[in-house]
Amino acid sequence: MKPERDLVASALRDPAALVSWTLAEWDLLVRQARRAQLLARICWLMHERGLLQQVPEQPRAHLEAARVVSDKQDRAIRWEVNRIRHALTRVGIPVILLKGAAYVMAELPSAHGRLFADVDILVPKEKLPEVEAALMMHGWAATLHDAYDQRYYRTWMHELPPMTHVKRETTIDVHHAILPETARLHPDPVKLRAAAQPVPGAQDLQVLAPVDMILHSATHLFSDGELEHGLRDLSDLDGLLRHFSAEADFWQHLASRAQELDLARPLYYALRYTQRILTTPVPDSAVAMAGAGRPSRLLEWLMDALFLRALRPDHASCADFFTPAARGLLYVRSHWLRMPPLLLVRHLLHKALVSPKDD
Amino acid sequence: MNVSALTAAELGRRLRGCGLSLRTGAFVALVRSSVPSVAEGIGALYADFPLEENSDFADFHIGLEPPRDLRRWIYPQIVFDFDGHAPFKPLPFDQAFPMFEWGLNWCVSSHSHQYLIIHAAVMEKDGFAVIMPAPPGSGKSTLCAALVNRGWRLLSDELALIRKDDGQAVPLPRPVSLKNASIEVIRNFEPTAFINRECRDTIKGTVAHMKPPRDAVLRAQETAKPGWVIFPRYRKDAATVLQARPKGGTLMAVADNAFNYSLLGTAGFHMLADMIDACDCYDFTYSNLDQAIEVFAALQPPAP
Amino acid sequence: MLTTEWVVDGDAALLLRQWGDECVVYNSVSGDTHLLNALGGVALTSLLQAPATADGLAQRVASQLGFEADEALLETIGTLLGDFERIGLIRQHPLQ
Amino acid sequence: MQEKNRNHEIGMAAPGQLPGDAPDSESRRKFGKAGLAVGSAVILTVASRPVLANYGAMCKTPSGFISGNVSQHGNPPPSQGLTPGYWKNHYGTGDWPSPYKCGTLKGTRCSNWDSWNNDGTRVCTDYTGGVFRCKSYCSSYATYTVSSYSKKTGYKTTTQPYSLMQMLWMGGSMDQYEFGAHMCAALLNAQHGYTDCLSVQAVKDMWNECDQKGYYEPTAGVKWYPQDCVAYLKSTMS
Repeated sequence: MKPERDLVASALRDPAALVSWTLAEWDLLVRQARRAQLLARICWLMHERGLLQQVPEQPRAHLEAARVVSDKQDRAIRWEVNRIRHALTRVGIPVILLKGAAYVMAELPSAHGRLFADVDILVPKEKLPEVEAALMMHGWAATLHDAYDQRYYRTWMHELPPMTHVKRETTIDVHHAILPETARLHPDPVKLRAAAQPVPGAQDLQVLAPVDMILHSATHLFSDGELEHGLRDLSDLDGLLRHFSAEADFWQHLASRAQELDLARPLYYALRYTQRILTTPVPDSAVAMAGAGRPSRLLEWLMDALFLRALRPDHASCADFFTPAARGLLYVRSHWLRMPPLLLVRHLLHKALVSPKDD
Repeated sequence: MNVSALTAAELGRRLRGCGLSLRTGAFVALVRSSVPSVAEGIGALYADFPLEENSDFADFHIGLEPPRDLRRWIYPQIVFDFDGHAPFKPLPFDQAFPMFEWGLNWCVSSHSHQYLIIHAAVMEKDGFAVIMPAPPGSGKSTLCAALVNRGWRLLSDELALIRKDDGQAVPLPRPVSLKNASIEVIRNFEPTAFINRECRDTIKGTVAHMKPPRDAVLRAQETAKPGWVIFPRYRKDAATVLQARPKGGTLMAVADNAFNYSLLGTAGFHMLADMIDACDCYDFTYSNLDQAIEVFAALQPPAP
Repeated sequence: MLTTEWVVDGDAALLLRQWGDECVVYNSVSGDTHLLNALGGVALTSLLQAPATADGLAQRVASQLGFEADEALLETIGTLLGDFERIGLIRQHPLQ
Repeated sequence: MQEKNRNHEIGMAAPGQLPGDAPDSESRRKFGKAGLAVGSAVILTVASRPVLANYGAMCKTPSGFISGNVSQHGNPPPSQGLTPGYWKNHYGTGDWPSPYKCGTLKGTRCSNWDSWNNDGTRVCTDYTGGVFRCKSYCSSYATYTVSSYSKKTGYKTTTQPYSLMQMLWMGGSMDQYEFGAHMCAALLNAQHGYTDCLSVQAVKDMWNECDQKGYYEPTAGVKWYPQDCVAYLKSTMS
């Protein structure tokens, strides 16, 4: 392996040290962080520590420009959530926000300098038709016109086909579970919904309970096949763990909830890789408690080889000879985890033969 | 050291090797390319531009190379590479130089939100800048090319950069892009101006670039205070008319022609409104360049 | 019967600039910028000062501009309030 | 109220120019009553540009980005249809997308549905070229009766099929919730390709289901009555 060149992880681990970085290091950091969608977060970390003005002028301009985009996205998310609540008033269920939108509305540190692609919400499965109709009524429309894709989503996935707003061009993913029905793991969405907590000042708006939020983030990251922004997601996890671990019995609660929701394995990975890559302060006792999710030695060795590569910024300077293979294997793995073998073969064949990507 | 200090061979070697650190206004672009037309274009049009020697930081890492696929043997193409990723579809190989220009504009307009960026030509005289936003086909670049050959200093023919803290227009002098008939118009209007080889059949038709006046390049760090917002419109045989336009409507039109007005939020609104407030705003219809020059020469700085 | 009062939406932080008869308003919540005509400018400034029913607003606007609050003005104000609500500048708030 | 106003900031070009102040004679002149009725108070809107959807997503051509339509940043325009008001006032050659025909005016002005001959595309599928099923709930959109009197035959009534254009102009109690007008506009939008999310077949399905059951089922178990359909169709129109 080449020497460690993931400057973004170094920057996230120790932002204060950035003030003594050379311009050449900044040059590479800005490029890697832009690719990893973490430029704005680094800006925030420096700002928070009162160190932004000590960053040399040229890289500082890029940090601040990225911050402009993430600030705008923060406002746009709030407006989008406002519109979603408005659209779903008549359905009469609380809207549970997931991932980025939840971090923003719950004012969590993981929202700082974060970039978004869409808004994700969780609703009861039996309410899906009503929710979909209500969203259609307010300007959201299905974007997948391919009948196979539509059927694939509706039959096998844990969410509706993505819907895009015709005027604002924003996308919403409506989930009824956090993993597909066909997946190897089966976290019960009823338990997640039951433990959800209201956002201060908005009765009809909820976010997952802290431990569930962490488990969802971990599940998403470690069963996903496309990890271009994996480091960003790992940094979210780092932020959540640091923020919530101040609560009493947090680690105990996290480990037992993981068992209860059938998510011990993703939790194990989350603790392992946040610790390894971002030096997140996870006590040994917590690692021991999450030990139930530990894979075999061989599998752990393999996962280290894959994730420690794929969780770097997707930039040439962070790649070694095995990086493309690692990303490719994780892509295949994500499908493997998501559906039974026969369905997987059928799906991949269809994707390869019938609907080649349009680019 | 300027680009002109390099021999053609040395320029080509740098572009093929570790890259050419080119400074344009507030930005440094590190350009790599093995394509001869890119080296030729940079050598001819960027001759007066400074090179950033010994600089470890570049704002934009740019490459222009043919894609590595089988098509290159049948239908050669060119890809604009932005630090390892291709933001655009490939173009035909002989459009490499225009693609460099367009790509560099994209780099600035989508990453430099320390400025309010308006799609407009900007020229300066006596410390005041005229900002000419306009949709394509309005004759903005032609008028800009003519004015900068008649005493106005070129700040940019495409991107007005308005600085956040003081509302000053920041120069980004670069070659002026000319299209179709306007190439010939400017050749006739100012025979001493250097205009490079024409590139036909691009999406915008035939395009060529005019070398920016040396003075504009040397004074690239000198900002100017926005004094006028003028919407030009070329109309065949039209009389030369400069007509005041209402400020509210002007704000809306400039906002619509800005790249990042919406991104900047309240700051963007304040910047734009302050700028409009301080400027005299006009619609300008013309067909005759000499008359246009006279009208612009007679512009008075706005009342404070 | 007019039973609702119109208020400028408390969430919508509005920035206004006025040049003569023109009024430009920026809604920092939606991020949209609107150019209002003279009547729109007068009506919005008036609503910023205090909420009003459609009737009341017509009265205020008419007295400011120095003409009668007749049927035609009331109708125009009604449309204007609908437009303002649609773009998220104001909202209805039931009168006690 | 003071509290609420804190968020709002008012800037002005110069004191005395604020429209809220007593107007000078010039602006009063401009304010003539005639001026009041013209157009919307919101003259123009520059909408916030999408930043969530594919920020940094790549546009197709660099020149399209830099010199093309800056407003769209190279993305395809969002699909938005036109309103019934547009379609009923645009009846020139080529205004309506083929195969739909708007038909001809009886006179030179149109003020209501009866200003039109019914020689355009028919509403009801019972007639050649007709579009929508009008057997049950929507039967009132199928035909109207014309009475004529002559000395020879006395009073005589004939049944005439409505055209799409006549339906657009119905309004009032003839077209409750403007259901017919909006369905027609949606049909023309879809045929013109203005609405990606709504195909011609989807528009016909919506109408035909309403005709059969009195409501449309967009998703399992959800019922959209005609007024709901109208609300939905409005969201597809700009």
